Amino acid sequence: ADTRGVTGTSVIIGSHTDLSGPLASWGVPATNGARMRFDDQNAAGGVHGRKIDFKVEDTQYQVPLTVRATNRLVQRDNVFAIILGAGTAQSMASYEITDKLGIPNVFPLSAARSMAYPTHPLHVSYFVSYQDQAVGAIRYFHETAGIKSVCLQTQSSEYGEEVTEGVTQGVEAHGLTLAMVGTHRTTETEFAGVATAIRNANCDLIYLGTTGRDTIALYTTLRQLGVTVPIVGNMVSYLPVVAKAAGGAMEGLYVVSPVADADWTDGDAFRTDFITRYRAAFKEEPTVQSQVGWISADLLIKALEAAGPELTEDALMKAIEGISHYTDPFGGPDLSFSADKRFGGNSLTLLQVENSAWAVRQADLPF
Amino acid sequence: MSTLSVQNISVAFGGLRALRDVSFTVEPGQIFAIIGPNGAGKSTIFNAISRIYDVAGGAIRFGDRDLLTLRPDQVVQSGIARTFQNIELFEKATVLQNLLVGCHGRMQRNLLAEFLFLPAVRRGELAARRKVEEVLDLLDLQHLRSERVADLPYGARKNVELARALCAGPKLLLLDEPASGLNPEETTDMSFWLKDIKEELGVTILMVEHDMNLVGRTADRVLALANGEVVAEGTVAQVQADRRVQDAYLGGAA
Amino acid sequence: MRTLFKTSYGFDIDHLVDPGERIRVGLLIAGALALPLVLSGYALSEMAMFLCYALAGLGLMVLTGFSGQVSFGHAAFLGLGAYAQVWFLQRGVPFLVALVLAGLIAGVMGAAVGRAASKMHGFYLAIATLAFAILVETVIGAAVPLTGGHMGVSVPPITLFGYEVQGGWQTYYLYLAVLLFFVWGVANLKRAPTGRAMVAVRDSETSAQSLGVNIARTKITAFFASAFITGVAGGLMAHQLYYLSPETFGLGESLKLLLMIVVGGLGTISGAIIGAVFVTFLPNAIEILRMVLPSGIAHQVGLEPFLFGAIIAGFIIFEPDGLYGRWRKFRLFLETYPYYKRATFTRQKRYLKTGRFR
Amino acid sequence: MQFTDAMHLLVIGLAQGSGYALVALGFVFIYRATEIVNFAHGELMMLGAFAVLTFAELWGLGFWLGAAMGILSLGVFGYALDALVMRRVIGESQSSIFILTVALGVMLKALAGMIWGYTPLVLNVPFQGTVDIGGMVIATNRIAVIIGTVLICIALYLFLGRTRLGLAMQAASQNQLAAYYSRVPVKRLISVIWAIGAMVAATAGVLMAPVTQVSPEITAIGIKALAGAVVGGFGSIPGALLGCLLIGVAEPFLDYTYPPLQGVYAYAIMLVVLLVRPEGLIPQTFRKKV
Amino acid sequence: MTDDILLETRNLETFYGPIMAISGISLKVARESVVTVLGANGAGKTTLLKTISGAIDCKKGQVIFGGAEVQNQPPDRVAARGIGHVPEGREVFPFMSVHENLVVGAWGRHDRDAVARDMEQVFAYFPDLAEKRDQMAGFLSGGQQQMLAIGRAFMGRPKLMILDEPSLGLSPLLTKTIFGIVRRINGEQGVTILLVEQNAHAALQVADHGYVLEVGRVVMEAPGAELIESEDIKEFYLGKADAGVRGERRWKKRKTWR
Ligand SMILES: Nc1ncnc2c1ncn2[C@@H]1O[C@H](COP(=O)(O)OP(=O)(O)OP(=O)(O)O)[C@@H](O)[C@H]1O
Ligand SMILES: Nc1ncnc2c1ncn2[C@@H]1O[C@H](COP(=O)(O)OP(=O)(O)OP(=O)(O)O)[C@@H](O)[C@H]1O
Ligand SMILES: [Mg+2]
Ligand SMILES: [Mg+2]
Repeated sequence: ADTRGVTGTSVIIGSHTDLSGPLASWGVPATNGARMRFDDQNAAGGVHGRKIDFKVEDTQYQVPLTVRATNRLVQRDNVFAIILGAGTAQSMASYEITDKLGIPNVFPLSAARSMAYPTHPLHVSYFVSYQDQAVGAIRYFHETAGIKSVCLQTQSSEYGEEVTEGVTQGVEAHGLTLAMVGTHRTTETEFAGVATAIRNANCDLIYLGTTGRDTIALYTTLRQLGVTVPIVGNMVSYLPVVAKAAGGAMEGLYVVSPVADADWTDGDAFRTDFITRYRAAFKEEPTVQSQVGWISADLLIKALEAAGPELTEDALMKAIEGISHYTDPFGGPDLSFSADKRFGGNSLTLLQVENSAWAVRQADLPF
Repeated sequence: MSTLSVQNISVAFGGLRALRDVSFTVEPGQIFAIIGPNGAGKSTIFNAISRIYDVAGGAIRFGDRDLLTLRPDQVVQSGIARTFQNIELFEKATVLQNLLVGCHGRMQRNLLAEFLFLPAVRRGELAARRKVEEVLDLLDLQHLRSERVADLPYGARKNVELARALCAGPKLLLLDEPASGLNPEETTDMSFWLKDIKEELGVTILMVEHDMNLVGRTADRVLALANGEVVAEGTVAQVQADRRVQDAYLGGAA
Repeated sequence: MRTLFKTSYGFDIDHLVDPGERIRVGLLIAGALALPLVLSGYALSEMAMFLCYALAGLGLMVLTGFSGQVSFGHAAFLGLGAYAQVWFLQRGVPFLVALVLAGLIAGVMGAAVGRAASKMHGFYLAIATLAFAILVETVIGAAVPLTGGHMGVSVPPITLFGYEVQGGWQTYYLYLAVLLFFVWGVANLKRAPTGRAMVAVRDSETSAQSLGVNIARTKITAFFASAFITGVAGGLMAHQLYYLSPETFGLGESLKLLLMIVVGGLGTISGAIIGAVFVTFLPNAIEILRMVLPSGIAHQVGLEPFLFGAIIAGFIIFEPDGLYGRWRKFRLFLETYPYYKRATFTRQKRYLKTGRFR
Repeated sequence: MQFTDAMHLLVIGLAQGSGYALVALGFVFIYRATEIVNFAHGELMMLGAFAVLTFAELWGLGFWLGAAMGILSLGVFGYALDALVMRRVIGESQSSIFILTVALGVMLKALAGMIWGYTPLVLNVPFQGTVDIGGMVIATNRIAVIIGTVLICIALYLFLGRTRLGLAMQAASQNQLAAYYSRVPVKRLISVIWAIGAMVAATAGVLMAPVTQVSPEITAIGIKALAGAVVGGFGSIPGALLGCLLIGVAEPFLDYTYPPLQGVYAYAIMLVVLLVRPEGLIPQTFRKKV
Repeated sequence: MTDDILLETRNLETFYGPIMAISGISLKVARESVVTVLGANGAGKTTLLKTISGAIDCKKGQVIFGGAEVQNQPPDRVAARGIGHVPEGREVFPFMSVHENLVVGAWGRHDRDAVARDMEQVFAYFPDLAEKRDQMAGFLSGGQQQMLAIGRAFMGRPKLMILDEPSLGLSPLLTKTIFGIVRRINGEQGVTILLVEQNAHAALQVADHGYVLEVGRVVMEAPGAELIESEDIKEFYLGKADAGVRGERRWKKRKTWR
């Protein structure tokens, strides 16, 4: 076939991701996980006899660098598809290039709605969008705890705006009030002022559109101020360090996430093998982000297999749309795609910090 | 022709009163010298005239203009150019470029025209260049035209600074110690130039100078200053004969 | 070595009087025109980005290189230009008109900053521009109806006289033309009174003032011209970014612009362009370096910014006059060969004096 | 807002301001002695925090020994940085040197990322926990920052103004040639200054670690510290303290009053101050006497 | 007698980039003597002095001070050997007080009492400075800064004092004072003096020996008294002579040593 990036013996897959910027704690493990999956597949003979050639470009989370990286992948490396593109604005810019050329650009490392909505034949996301994460969380706490009002603090970024949208949606759906909205620059470390404002707003639930460091700072400050209502973050705060931080002061923080860290200790053969090989290859512990990378690669491989030996972009996208109730070996929630279901996740997981670690409170949370 | 009249000006720095009620008048066509011990306030007078220092009281008029109402960059428009005691040239630029900046006050400026370099801008440049060459000829600096100022020895810089001030086409020239750092031969040259500038260009000169030789040769009138106050004023001979001037400044027999 | 006899003052005023230089610049332009014949689509898109950076650098050069006002926030003008361009295009304003308007909007903002900053000096000014850039970023993020906020906006394609300009060589030639026009203009400015006034303000404010240079006005003019050019660069760059979001024009981008002109050589037009070459193609060079490095190091995360920093640091340590300075030395070597004396550029020891006077 | 809230925000603001000030002090100290604006100072702070973390946690030396060794090693690093790099560019244009420090910052940040990774790490400090002051619960680590800053500030101020070494440092920054002629060993002195500056930065990194965590991204504090120092009048130690405290204290109150703009206030305050006083609160530049 | 030579330069050559500023200068300064160097603008006097004190590097030749070669050493090391340099053009520490300037001048000295005494001595020489003891040096008048630069070098108690145009911008009275001081520290404290001065008349009066520099070379050297009598010196360097010889004549006589 004369499909771009596909030969009889290889298929080129690209990724533009953040390996050294602010989102590196997502980009690096995800890339590692995906690389592991591809290497395994290649060792097993590839897909339909084609080895997967995985090209990764560092964008440092900057749009101009992403554009250049995408151009390199598309024009020089001649990739067949792009996966795990990091960042919302970054992926949006990358879409502008790949869409024109009909290149699939799938499973970005962002749960923004714009990643797969409005529906576009070349975009799918494996997560549940930030909006739906917020909607799901609010519904849960409304139903279980009968909350009446919500406070929201987000970063001033596109991520923050998405979260705000979702929270607004959730609040309206259940007739609640949004008592206060605050935003901060991503580099902020001190939250006493807003925390006081939040406390004085007396809401029943505090939702955080934060990432890692600011989650820790804001959460500890709120608790120090004597705030006792539930505080919920979303998938971006779902990091081991957030649970471990501040000598136990993170106890009680909730997050909703479309993915959940595997139970590494239950002796499952796959997971034990994964963790040992991962440690050996990358000199660090696997995280949920490594799983995301692995699963994205796995989904892609499944789709490549299903697309058949005559590989075209169209066939790949059709094959992805055909995936239904995919379950991953890490024990995460199942995924389905279709012509109009562009976000794969079917449910969320609610987790909470307990003894400086994440504990699942409720799996298969609907949204 | 305009007269510079300084009336009762005072300048203070915090508690220090650098000038106290200083008055004098420089008639057109004169070479007027200010002498006085170090720290007497001579440079301060210059700085007050060129509006770098604010005066605490008094008036400075040049012709019919009240200088105290002007901004420092407007002073040159009224016909006053100056040099500095410690030499303030544009070090990284060539002599030619320095002198062209000297012409700045008289050139037309229009950003768009300059960006497109319309013919009018070219004409302006050529005119400025001719002026610069005239001054270079007058002060015998042609050979330094494309030297970088930073590479010049002290004495040459002094002359370049004088040239730059002349490029502004002033009616009154303020010279702060024009002969310091010059050897006697060069000082003699300087005295000729000062006379040429006065006689041929018709420029009035107000200068601060410690070299009594130069003052004696050139100055029409001399003002002696000490501790911010006028001690004596008159011809060179009159001032030199003043006891207080001799004690405080010349050191006994001059 | 050739000797050039000057026979009129025009020789000191005109551009490119030296035949050798004429040939060099001619060759350079001819080479630039011929590039699309040999380059691939990817390389041409890199070139278009390079032209945008060169133009932005040229803008900053007017401010920092000529008039000595360091700006840490120039990416704000890039962003203003880019957003303005998109806004006008979305409303059907023709491309070239939109570009000029984008420049004007950036320029007017620049003049306002210049007005506010006319009393500030050196580092204070630099930090104030940084704050300004952060505020601009915030405003762009907040002005959702105008700018799409943090979600960003996608950029319409370029249409010139009803004809859609394709990526690749068409965009490349368009951008090249714009850059050459501004290079010519800035070169003009430099030989005219306003340009000289800027340089004078840079070297000694007191002295410039005593020669009739209005400091505030000169600074405002410099800011205006600089922001205008950078705004136009932003307008062009928008089309290369495809998608605008406020974070794109943050501190990192501002520092990159500054870095570009310093590495290129402050105070010269060539410096802006050489600096842009350096900054745009350094990642490619690092890529090549990666191939020869042992794989353990080559796949090290963060290697790219590290090498980026290291190469720039190396350049400043060994070539503080910038790449343009290096080129001048090389040219002199060629011209005077075999009489070239190393001593020509060996420096005497130098000593710092305080910069706290103005 | 209740009175206790206000008091609480005030204390937090003071602590945060002190944190900025501690970083700013390092800037100012290096600037005062060399007139170099070290844009990599936030990176030195980060390196200091990482160094202490390495010694204290990864090597298991415990906090106090780890802190001492970490801070000292930053001193050595600062000295070497000057002796090997900064010394070579003495006399170059200010902007070149500035860009050099930017480049160094980029390198240091990338290096830290390579060594310690990008996920924030936790440094356990002994001043964990809270104290109750009249019904107001304050984290002990905040108080530690305030005390640390006050002590270092006084020490540096006295050092610069009152000791002969301090005078010599100032002399070296104002006129190197004349300092050389006066026998001042300028080069060595400047290296010592870098060592001290880096140690102050490392101290700041350690004291701020409970608030910021330790990751390559904490360098961003450097920019606010810079803003604080500029507000105070760049180059003045009391000015840096004043400016940073002003920003530190104003921030939480403004955040409280209008939460949607958190993180922008510091810069807005700085712009306002500079518009009114273009040289900061305690001006450090002067019109040249001519 | 070489023992009596405190400072000697041999064939010194110094370049600024491609420009050779001094080309093969050899001179000797005997212990406890006053030596003056005369020369027109740009002759290379300042360059010579800077090369001696290590502020700039020479390409060829030696600087021998107190028996040791010191050329191309860092200036602080050279100074520590006992050279005090009063640079051209008032290089003070502008944001430090007069007092602090003098304290830095005494860097490296540990005899506190003597330093205090020397400080009083400086203030006695220059009462103007005493008045401004706590004022920032950058705002002193030009002449006051010059006094401060001289005083600061004096505070270092050097063996050899190098003065580059010390009378620049000083009033006639102070110029006299300066030369008086030069003579005194030379006579009373045995400090050797190397003096560059435009005011050749005054310089030659105190000098034991003089050198004349032209475009980077020594064109004449002789004991001070002899130089005063030289026709060329009279014509070109002595203000006194020119009233008689040159007068109102604008053309210049050719120097006979060319
Ligand atoms: N900007 C300033 N701030 C504080 N004091 C100043 C300032 N400018 C001048 N002075 C003081 O004012 C007095 C007069 O200084 P000025 O420079 O006018 O002296 P001068 O007569 O020119 O002396 P010289 O012949 O030495 O140059 C001096 O005592 C000086 O210290
Ligand atoms: N930094 C420099 N770069 C290049 N050339 C220089 C530099 N400094 C001095 N020169 C050149 O070296 C020569 C000697 O200069 P120097 O300053 O030593 O003269 P000088 O005898 O001290 O003169 P003056 O009496 O004016 O002080 C001059 O021709 C000058 O042009
Ligand atoms: Mg004076
Ligand atoms: Mg000299």
